[in-house]
Amino acid sequence: MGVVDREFEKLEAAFQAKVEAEQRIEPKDWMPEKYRQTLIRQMSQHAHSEVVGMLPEGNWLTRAPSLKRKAILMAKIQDEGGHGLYLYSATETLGISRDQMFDQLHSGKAKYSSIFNYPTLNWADIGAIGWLVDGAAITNQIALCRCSYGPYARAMIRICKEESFHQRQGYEIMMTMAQGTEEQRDMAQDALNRWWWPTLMMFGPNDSNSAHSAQSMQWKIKRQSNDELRQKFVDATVPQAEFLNLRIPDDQLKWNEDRGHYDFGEIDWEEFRNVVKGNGLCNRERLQARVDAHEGGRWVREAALAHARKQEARKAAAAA
Amino acid sequence: MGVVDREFEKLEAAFQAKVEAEQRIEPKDWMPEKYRQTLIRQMSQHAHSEVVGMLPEGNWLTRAPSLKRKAILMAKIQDEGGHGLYLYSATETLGISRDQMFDQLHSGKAKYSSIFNYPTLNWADIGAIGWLVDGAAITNQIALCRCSYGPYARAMIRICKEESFHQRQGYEIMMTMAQGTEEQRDMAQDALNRWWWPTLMMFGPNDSNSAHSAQSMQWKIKRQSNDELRQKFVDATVPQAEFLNLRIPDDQLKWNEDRGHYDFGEIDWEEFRNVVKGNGLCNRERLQARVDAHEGGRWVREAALAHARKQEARKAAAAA
Amino acid sequence: MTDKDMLFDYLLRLGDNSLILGQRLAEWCGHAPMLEEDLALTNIGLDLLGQARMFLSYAGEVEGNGRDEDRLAYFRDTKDWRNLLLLEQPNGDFAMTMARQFFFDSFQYLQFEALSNSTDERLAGIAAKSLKETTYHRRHSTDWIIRLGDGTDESHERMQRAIEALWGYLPEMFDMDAVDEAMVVDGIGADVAALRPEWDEYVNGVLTEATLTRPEDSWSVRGSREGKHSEHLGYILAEMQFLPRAYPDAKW
Amino acid sequence: MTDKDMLFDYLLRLGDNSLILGQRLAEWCGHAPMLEEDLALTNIGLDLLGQARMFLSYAGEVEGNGRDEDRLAYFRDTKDWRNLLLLEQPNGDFAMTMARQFFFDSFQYLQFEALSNSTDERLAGIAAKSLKETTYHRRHSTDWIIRLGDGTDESHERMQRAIEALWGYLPEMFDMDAVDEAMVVDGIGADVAALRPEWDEYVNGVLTEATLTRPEDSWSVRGSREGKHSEHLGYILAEMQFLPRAYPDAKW
Repeated sequence: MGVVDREFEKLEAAFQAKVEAEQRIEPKDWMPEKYRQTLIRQMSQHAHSEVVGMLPEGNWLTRAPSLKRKAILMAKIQDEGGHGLYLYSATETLGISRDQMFDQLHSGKAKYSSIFNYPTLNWADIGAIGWLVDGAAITNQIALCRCSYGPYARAMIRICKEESFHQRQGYEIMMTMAQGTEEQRDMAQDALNRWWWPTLMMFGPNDSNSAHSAQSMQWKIKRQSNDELRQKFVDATVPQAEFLNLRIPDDQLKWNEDRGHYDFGEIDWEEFRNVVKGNGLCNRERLQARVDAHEGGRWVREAALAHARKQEARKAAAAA
Repeated sequence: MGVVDREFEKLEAAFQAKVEAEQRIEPKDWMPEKYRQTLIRQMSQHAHSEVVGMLPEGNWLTRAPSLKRKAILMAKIQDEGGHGLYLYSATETLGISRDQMFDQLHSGKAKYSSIFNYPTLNWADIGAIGWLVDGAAITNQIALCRCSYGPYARAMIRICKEESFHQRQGYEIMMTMAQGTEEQRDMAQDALNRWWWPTLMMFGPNDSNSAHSAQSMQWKIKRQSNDELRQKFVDATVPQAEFLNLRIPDDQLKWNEDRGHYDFGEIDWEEFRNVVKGNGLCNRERLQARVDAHEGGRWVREAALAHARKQEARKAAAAA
Repeated sequence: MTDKDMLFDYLLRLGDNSLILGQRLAEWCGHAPMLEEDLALTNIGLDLLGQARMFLSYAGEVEGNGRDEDRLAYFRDTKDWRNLLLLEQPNGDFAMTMARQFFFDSFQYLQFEALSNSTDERLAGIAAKSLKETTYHRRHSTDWIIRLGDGTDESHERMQRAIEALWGYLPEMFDMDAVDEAMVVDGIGADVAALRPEWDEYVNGVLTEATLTRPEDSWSVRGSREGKHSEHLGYILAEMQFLPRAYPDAKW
Repeated sequence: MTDKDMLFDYLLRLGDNSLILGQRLAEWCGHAPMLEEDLALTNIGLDLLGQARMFLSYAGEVEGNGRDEDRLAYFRDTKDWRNLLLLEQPNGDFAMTMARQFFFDSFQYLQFEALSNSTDERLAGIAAKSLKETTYHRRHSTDWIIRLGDGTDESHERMQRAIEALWGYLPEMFDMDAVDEAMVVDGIGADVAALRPEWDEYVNGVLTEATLTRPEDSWSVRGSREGKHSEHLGYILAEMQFLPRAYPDAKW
């Protein structure tokens, strides 16, 4: 074993000790390359998801059914853009630029949450996204507030606050729809039918099949397993659906007194893989929308840069 | 006076004699250069009007309020495209190509009927265009069926038949609207308010101010004066409006027993000039739509040409 | 689902296909690459609209709730529409429009051929009439696939891009669900899955002549038979249905 | 027109301007040239929407027929809208959107300044709040006019094209009709014609800094005060009003 290897082992041990002592890792601290890479993958995916997630909701912004709902939705989408910005910045602390992350997204190398490959087909979908999708996201994110990487943990704390606000707004839309006309009720049920299973898939594969999980748990990037978080979400959400008098589309769903949890049916992982692979209704539209925005905006960014350079040159000339 | 001049005078006299004998001038016949130019101007303007006229009606095609109305409107617009084609062909007999005519339209050198610079703002506008605009067009065109230039006269005969069909369809829309709900009645009245005066302007300036008229009458391109045709249109249309129980927006309109005609108010020629000059709501959109269609379709036309050439080359190679 | 419900649903599929594609073609009105194509596209659009009216009128009668063609066209929201996802995709450029048209025409030709032998005489009659129209539509779109594919470099590239962009919408055409199966059993409907080989043969022949490359079967989407659409349909309906929705008491 | 009718109409103009421009900005959502602009455009859109709600609510109260902001926003057809033609024009590229915004912001800044001294206290209050927002909007759009005008050759060309394409919509902002006159006499409304010199001075200054050429006053269109719009508004409304029109009995 050479000097470099020994040095590396020492650094790694110190890193792991710090993680286990629940101290936060900060950008300038030494960290294993795989830890950095894992965080870049996960954080940039998270950032991309915020930005791509603007699209399915943006789809109803021009058609929101009241001015108040339009304002709430617009503010929500704006928050998501803000989260995206915030997460891109946090990820940049790991030594990757926003442009590099965009390139990875646009080339398909980086992913975004597959939930956004489903279309929003009626107004209740906006409620369902807030209630279910944001609800699932929060369940994940609360765990991430204690993530070992400082900038990520702090971003999560800030984001969680706004997300729980969004979740309440989404639930309120569902409530209004569920208590509305028969047609509105049908929309609410239809939305729940379409979003329920994809939402459960957001927590990732079952623990028995989760490749990255063990290492992420050891590094305390992840604090709870996929299945634990999924169970937590189901337990919290089922009573909410009952309160709305809506039916969760799962015949096997029932309270298990022994476990103190709801049992629920098998997830159709084949569908999950199918959508990830590109067979969701909106995979192409979503990515294309981002690529078009980026490519279509190139001349604007170039102009802004060119103008800034001219300004500086003028300032320099004036000072000389 | 030289030989050439004398020769020319003889030709011109023969031409005029033929015109006065009500014989048709055909493409291969000798004709004065100004006669040819006048016809090119008038016929190409007519063709352009058919094609630009597809746009204000096309504006409601995707929003027609019943499938039957949608089918009728689509067929009508198709007829207009057909008239355009037919008139371009007739104009080509005068030694100008369709591409040259398009260039003149797109550069602003050639005009189209200024009526199409007004927007279609509610469904009754589709009725009003059929009833009033097509009605005015027919009044003009019936006179043109006896135009001295053969291809134009024949085109007019064919077009008149279809136009009178369109006019009846338009009137039928107005009737349905005028007998409909209060809102429909308001739309019908609003449409009549907006289209009435611009339609009267379609007949051109008053005879006392009409520059080209005398020569055109002598050549029998024109068979009746602007004011005669306008009076004919007003006389025919006022009772139709009364039947619909709609009010023509002209306080001075009333039957003149002595003249056996309706008297009507002064046309606001300032507005007419204003719209012709470019201040209609849709001048820019209409022209831009045509330019975009033409420019945007260039690659398609080039491909069609390239393919035809390839096919011919293959045929030639096979034959060799 | 009763037999009646199934026939109703089946007729909606046929009607909605024609109507939505016709609506998309109407968007081209006045904007086609040449005047002759303005005429051709409105001509095809008119045929499709005519088919839609026949299918939807029949559907309304089968349903028996007093819904006529307009009630069905103007007062259903997204989830009750049954048109193929392919047909609600945006027009894009002329290559995209023609690719969409070609894939559907060549399918519809075979479907109408089969349906013109339906045991349901009214359906058979509509199909036979529509088959004649579709024969012309298919010739028209086939010609453009070949012209653009084997035209200039630019047109070739645009057409290749168009067929790739639409490729994943095509498998849905050949899907068979319970309604399709029941209609086939009753001798009413067409076995669309069985049409695929002949469709493939025709399409492959045209693509070859057009010097285009048949795309890999790498992705596919579906859902229209259950009312799961792309996000485009909502916008089509908002525009198309505006007047009857805004003035529900009016007759037009 | 009674005084009440005139005030109602005047408030509609103010509300409709903010609402239609906000709706246009909403179309950018998720498609802006950079994430920061997505935030900025939704931010401005939100301000405009908030202004619209205040003006329309007030208008509904003045009218006294029980129409609230949503009734006014969702159940009026084209001819009853009073927004400036400028604001319903399509987004076009980012230069077009920013030019439209700049021309309007710099007008609205002066109008709100005047209205914040209105004898109508409620109107004055809304104007004062809106003036703060508009101060930021104007700074934002001014910055972009300068950046794009004095940026690259491409951005300069696009921006010059944009201001030319919109130039003829601007005179309408400064039109005074009977309602405007009456509002001025009552000390309620702003004398918009009188704002022109100051607007010109500001705009000229920005165009100069942006190295852009002020277009000739060669054409102009108008009509919004009488409900005569361009053909774009109908499509905006069909989309915006779809849900309340389709489900008139629903509460959202």
